[in-house]
Amino acid sequence: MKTAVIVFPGSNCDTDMYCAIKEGLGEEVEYVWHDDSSLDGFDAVMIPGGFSYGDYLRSGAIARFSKIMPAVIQAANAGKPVLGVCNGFQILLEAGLLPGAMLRNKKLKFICKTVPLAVENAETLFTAGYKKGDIIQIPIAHGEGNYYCDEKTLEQLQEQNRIVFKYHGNNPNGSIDNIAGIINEKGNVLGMMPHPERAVDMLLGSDDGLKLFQSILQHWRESHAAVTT
Amino acid sequence: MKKVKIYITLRESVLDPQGQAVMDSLHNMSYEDVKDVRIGKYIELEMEDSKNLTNRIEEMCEKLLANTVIENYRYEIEEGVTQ
Amino acid sequence: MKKVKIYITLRESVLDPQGQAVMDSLHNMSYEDVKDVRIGKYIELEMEDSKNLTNRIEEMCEKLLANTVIENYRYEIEEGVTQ
Amino acid sequence: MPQLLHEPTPEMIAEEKIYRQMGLADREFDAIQELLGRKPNYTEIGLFSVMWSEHCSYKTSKPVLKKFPSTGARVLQGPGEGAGVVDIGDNQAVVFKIESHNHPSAIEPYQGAATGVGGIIRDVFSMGARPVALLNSLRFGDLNQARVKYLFEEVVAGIAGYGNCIGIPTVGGEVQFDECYNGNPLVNAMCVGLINHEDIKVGQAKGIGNTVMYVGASTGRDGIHGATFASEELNEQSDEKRPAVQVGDPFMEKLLLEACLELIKNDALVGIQDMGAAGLTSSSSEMASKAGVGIHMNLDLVPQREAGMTPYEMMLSESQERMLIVVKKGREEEIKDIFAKWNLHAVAIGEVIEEKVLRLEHKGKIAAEVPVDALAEEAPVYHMPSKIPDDYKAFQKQPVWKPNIQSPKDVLLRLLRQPTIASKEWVYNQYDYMVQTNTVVSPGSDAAVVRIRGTKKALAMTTDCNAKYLLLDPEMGCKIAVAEAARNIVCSGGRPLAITDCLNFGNPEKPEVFWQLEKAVEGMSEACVELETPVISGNVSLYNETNQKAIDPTPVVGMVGLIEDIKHMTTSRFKQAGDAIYVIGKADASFEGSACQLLLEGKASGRAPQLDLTVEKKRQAQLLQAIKKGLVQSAHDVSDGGLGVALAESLIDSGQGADIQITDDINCELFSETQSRFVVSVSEDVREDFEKIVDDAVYLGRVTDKPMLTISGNDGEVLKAEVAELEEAWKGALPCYMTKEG
Ligand SMILES: Nc1ncnc2c1ncn2[C@@H]1O[C@H](COP(=O)(O)OP(=O)(O)O)[C@@H](O)[C@H]1O
Ligand SMILES: [Mg+2]
Repeated sequence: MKTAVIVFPGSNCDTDMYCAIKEGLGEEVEYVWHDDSSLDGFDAVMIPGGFSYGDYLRSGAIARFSKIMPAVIQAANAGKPVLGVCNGFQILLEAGLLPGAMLRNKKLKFICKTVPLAVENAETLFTAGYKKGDIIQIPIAHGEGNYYCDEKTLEQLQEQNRIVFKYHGNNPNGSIDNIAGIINEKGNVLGMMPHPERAVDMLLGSDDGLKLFQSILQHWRESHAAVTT
Repeated sequence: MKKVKIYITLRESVLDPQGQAVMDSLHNMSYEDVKDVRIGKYIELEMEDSKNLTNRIEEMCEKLLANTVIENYRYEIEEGVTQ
Repeated sequence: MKKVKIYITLRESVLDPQGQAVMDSLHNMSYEDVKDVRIGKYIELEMEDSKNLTNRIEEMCEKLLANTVIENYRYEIEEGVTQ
Repeated sequence: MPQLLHEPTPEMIAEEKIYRQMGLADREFDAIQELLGRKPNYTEIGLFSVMWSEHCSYKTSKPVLKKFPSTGARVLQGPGEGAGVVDIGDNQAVVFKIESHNHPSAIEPYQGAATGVGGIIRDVFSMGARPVALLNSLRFGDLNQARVKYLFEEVVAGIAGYGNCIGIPTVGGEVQFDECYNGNPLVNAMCVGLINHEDIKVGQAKGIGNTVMYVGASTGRDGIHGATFASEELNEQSDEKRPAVQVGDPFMEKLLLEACLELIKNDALVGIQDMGAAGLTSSSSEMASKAGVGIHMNLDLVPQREAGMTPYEMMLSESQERMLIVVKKGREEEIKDIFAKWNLHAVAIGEVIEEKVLRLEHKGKIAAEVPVDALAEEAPVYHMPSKIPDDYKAFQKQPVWKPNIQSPKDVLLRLLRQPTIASKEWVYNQYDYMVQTNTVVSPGSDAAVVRIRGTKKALAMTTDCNAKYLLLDPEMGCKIAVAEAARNIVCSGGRPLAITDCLNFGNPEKPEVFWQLEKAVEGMSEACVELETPVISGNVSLYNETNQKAIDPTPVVGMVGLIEDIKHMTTSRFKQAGDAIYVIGKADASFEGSACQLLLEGKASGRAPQLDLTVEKKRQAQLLQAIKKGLVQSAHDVSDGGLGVALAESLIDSGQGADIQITDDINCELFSETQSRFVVSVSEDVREDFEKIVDDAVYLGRVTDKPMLTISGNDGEVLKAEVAELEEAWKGALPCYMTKEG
C-alpha cells in the first residue's frame, strides 16, 4: 500500500503521520506538496494536522483551495481511503467532503491531552480492527474542534451510522453529540479531531491509534487480493 | 477604488461559544444590562471597481470569506481612496 | 432594548497576518483586483437602554472588547427588539 | 551626511540633546562624535542608540558575564552566536538558548509572549538546527489581582498560539507567582534544537563582494526602539510607547524555518543571522564586525510594508520573522528558488565590502556611514558600583526560624494550593506538547524528555529558579537554581550537559541591584564549574522595576541533559505497590525563603538554605548511577514546599498510596527546604543494591495500593490524607483562580 501525506504550508503533523505509516505500519509513504495536482499511484491519502495557511480566517478555509484538493476529491470519489486528522478534518469539512463545520472549543482554549474515545462504528475500513464500544486512548490538540452540524445532518449521521468516534466521558470541546470523528456516506472518507498518529508507540503513552492504520492496510490487502485473484 | 465592508455573523441557530464567554465576563464585570452577545468578523477590502463588482464580492464570500454552513454575510460598498 | 454594533479593527500600522494570508489566497483564486484586506471583529450586543449607555459601551470596549494597544473600535446604537 | 525632511539636523541632535530621548547619555554621545570624527545624523544616532542599549551591548553586565565558565570538552559553540551548541555524540549536537520578552509582555501580553517565542526559535534555526522543543519560565504577581490574571491568561495564550501553530512542542517550564512581579511579569522563552555537526552555521559576513540578502516578512514600523525600550524601567509613560508593539506571524515563521533549513544545506550560504532586537541594524553590523568586513546596503531594496519609511525607521524596525543572510556572489538565483518554494521572497539588498563600515544608501544618497566595530565591538562598558544591601546584612544575622505547626495535613493542603506549587496543568494543557511525536515525558514530571529518533538517546530539559532564595542570598540562591535544574535532569535519568541562563534583575544603576547581579553570577559560575555544566548561551534583562521597585533577582536556569539510553528514562510518579520509598539526604531546619515561611509569615526573611556543592554532586552522581543500573522506579527532587509536597506530587496520578514513617523532627522533615534531597522509590528485590550505591538514602516506608498518604512519627500517626484530597487541592487551585473573577 502506498500512502500520500499531503503537505500544506503550515502543516505540522505531516512528519508524525509519515512516521506512523513508515515505522508504525511499515508501509510505503510519500509526502505530496500542496502545489502538486495529482495523486495517481497512491492507494490512500492522509491529510495531516497543523495550521495550514496559519489557520487564518477559519481553520482549513484557505487550504481547501490548494492545487492538490481536486486530486483529493477525485481520490475520494474513486473510493480510495482518505483520512483527515485535526486540521485535515477541518479541511475535509471546508471542502465539502464531509458535512458540518468547526466552531471554537467551548472553553475557547486550545486543549492538548490524551482523551478516551468510544469506537461507535467498527465496521468501517478504518476501524475494522476495533470492536464497537472499545474505549481507546488518543491525544487531542486543537483550538477549533467543536464539531457542529444542523439537526437534519445529525439525524442522518446517526441513522447511517456515520459517527465513528465519540468522546467518552468528558466532552473536551463541546462538539454536538460528543462527536470526535465522522465518515462519509460511501465509507471511505474519515475525518477526526483526535490524532491516531500520535498513539502508535507505548513510548508515547498509547498505541491505540495503530489499529486504525492497520485496518486501512488490511482493507487494502483484501480489496487488492480480490482484484488480483 | 472601492472599499468593501463585509460583516460575517454566525447563524442564529449556531451556538456562539465566544459570544457566550464574553457575555459571562461582562456580567461578572457588572454589565448585567447586556442581554446577548454575538461575535462575528468584520472584513475590509480595497478593490478595483468593475462592472460585476457585486458578483465578485458575493463569490468571494460564498467561496472563501464565509462558511455558509454556520455563517451569514452581508456587505456594503463605499468609495475608496483613489490611488 | 438597544442593539449595539461594535466594529473592532487593527490599528493602521499594526501587522495583520490574517488579512495578508486571505489576500494571498484571493489572489491565487484570481481575485487580483483585491488590493488590501484587513480583518477585524464585529460584535453585536443586545442591551437594556440606560441614560449613560454610550459611557457604558465605551467602558466595555476599553476594558474588555477591544485591545486598545493594537486595536481601534467604533460603534453604532440601534433600536433593538423589545422583549 | 544628508538629512531627511522633518528629521532633526546633526546640530539640533547635539544642541538639543535629542539623543537623550533615545536612551543615550551625554558621555556616550561624546564618544560617538569622537568615533565618527563628526556629528552623527539622525539615522546614525538611531543606529548607535539601539546598538549601545543594554539589550544589545550588555554594557553593564558584560564585565560580570565574563566570569561564566563557558567552555568544556563538549561545547562546540559558546555564548556569542544565535545559540550555544553542545556535542551529544554520533555527529549530533544540541543547540539551545533562552531569552526574555518581559517588557513587551507587560504592555501587550499575547503578542509580547508570542514574539518572544518566535524570536528564540529564530535564534536556534539560524544556527542551522531544527527546533525540537520549547520551554518557558514565567513570573506573575498576585493572582488575586484582575490585571495579573489577565497577563497570565494572555501570556500563556500567546506562547500557545505561536508554538502550537509553528509545530514545535512546548514541553516544559515553570510558573511562579509573587507580588514583586505585579507590574513587571517575566516571560522567558527557551528553544532546543538538534543539528548535525557539519550543518552548524554562524552569523558572519565573510567574503568581499558576496551578496547580502533579506528574507522573510516585509518591514513595517513595528517595535521601533524596542531594544532601548527593553532597557528602561516600566512606568506610566510606557503606555505611550504602545505603537512599538510587534505582532507575530507564526505561519510566516514556519515557512521561514523550513526554507532556512533547506538553505543551510546549500554551500552558497556564507552567514545567517536573525533580525531580532534592533533588526536590520544589529544583524548587519554584527555579521560584518565578526568577519572583519563592512556592508553596503541599499535601503530602497528592503521589502517594505508601509509607504514612506525613512532609513531610520527601516534600520530600527523590529518587524518579526525576518533573517539576514550572506551568500556567495552569483548564486543568488538558487537562493531565491529555495525561498520561492515556500512562498517567500529573498531579496539582494547589499554586499560585503572591504572597508569596515556600515554604509546605507537611500534614494541615491548615502544616508549613514558608520564603522561597524563602533556599533558592535566598541560599545561602552561600565563597571557599576556595587553595595551590599542592608537587608542582606540583617538576614544574615537573623536567628534560625522554625514554624509552629499544629496540623501538618492542613499545612500540606494549603501548600499544595499555593499557585506557585499547584499543578500547572491549566497552563500546559494549552500547549501542544506532543507534536513531532518525540515527547516521551510530557510536562508534569521533573524534566521533560524528548527522544532523538533513530538513536537510543533522548534529551532531558528543564527551567528553574527560586527567586526567594536569591532575595535572601543571591550567591547561594543562584547556586541552588543550577543545582535544582541538575536534580531535575538527573531524576529523569539524564546527565546534565550545559545551561543557558536568563538574568532578570532590577535597575543595575542601583548599587544594591548590581551587587545582586554580581553575586548571582558568582554563585551560578561556581555551581556550573562544580557540576560541569558550562554556560553556553544566555540573555540579560535588567531594569525590571515598576515605580522604582525591583523584582526579586530571578536568574532563570535552562538546562539540557543527555539520556544515553531511553530505557534509563525515569519519572516522578510512584509505580507499584510494595516498592520501598527513600529520601536521599536528611532534613535540617531550612525554612528561610521556603514556601512554608511564605505561607505562614507572608514573606521571606533570614539566611537562605545552604547548599554544599560537593554533597550535591555526590548525590546526583549516585542517583544517576542507580537509575542507569535500573534500580530506581521513580525519582523526584525535593524543592518548593519540601518533602511533604514532593510525596504528594509522587502520589497524584500514580493510582498508589504511601505509608511513611519519620523518626526525626516531623515538621523539619516534611516542610523544610533543605537542599540536595530526592524522593525515590525502589522495588523490594533491589533495595540492597540501591542502598550500596546511594550513601545517604534513608528508608521512609512503602508504596501501597490504597490511595492514601499516611505519615507516622515516633508517637503515632501525624498525617492521613486521601490522595484524592491532595489531588483536589493541587490540581484545583489554578483553575479556581482563573474562573473566579478578580
Ligand atoms: N509554563 C510551563 N510550561 C510548560 N510546562 C510547565 C510550565 N510550568 C510548569 N510546567 C511543568 O510542570 C511540572 C512541574 O513544574 P515545577 O513545579 O516548576 O517543577 P520542579 O519544581 O520539579 O522544577 C514540570 O514538568 C514543568 O515542566
Ligand atoms: Mg522537580
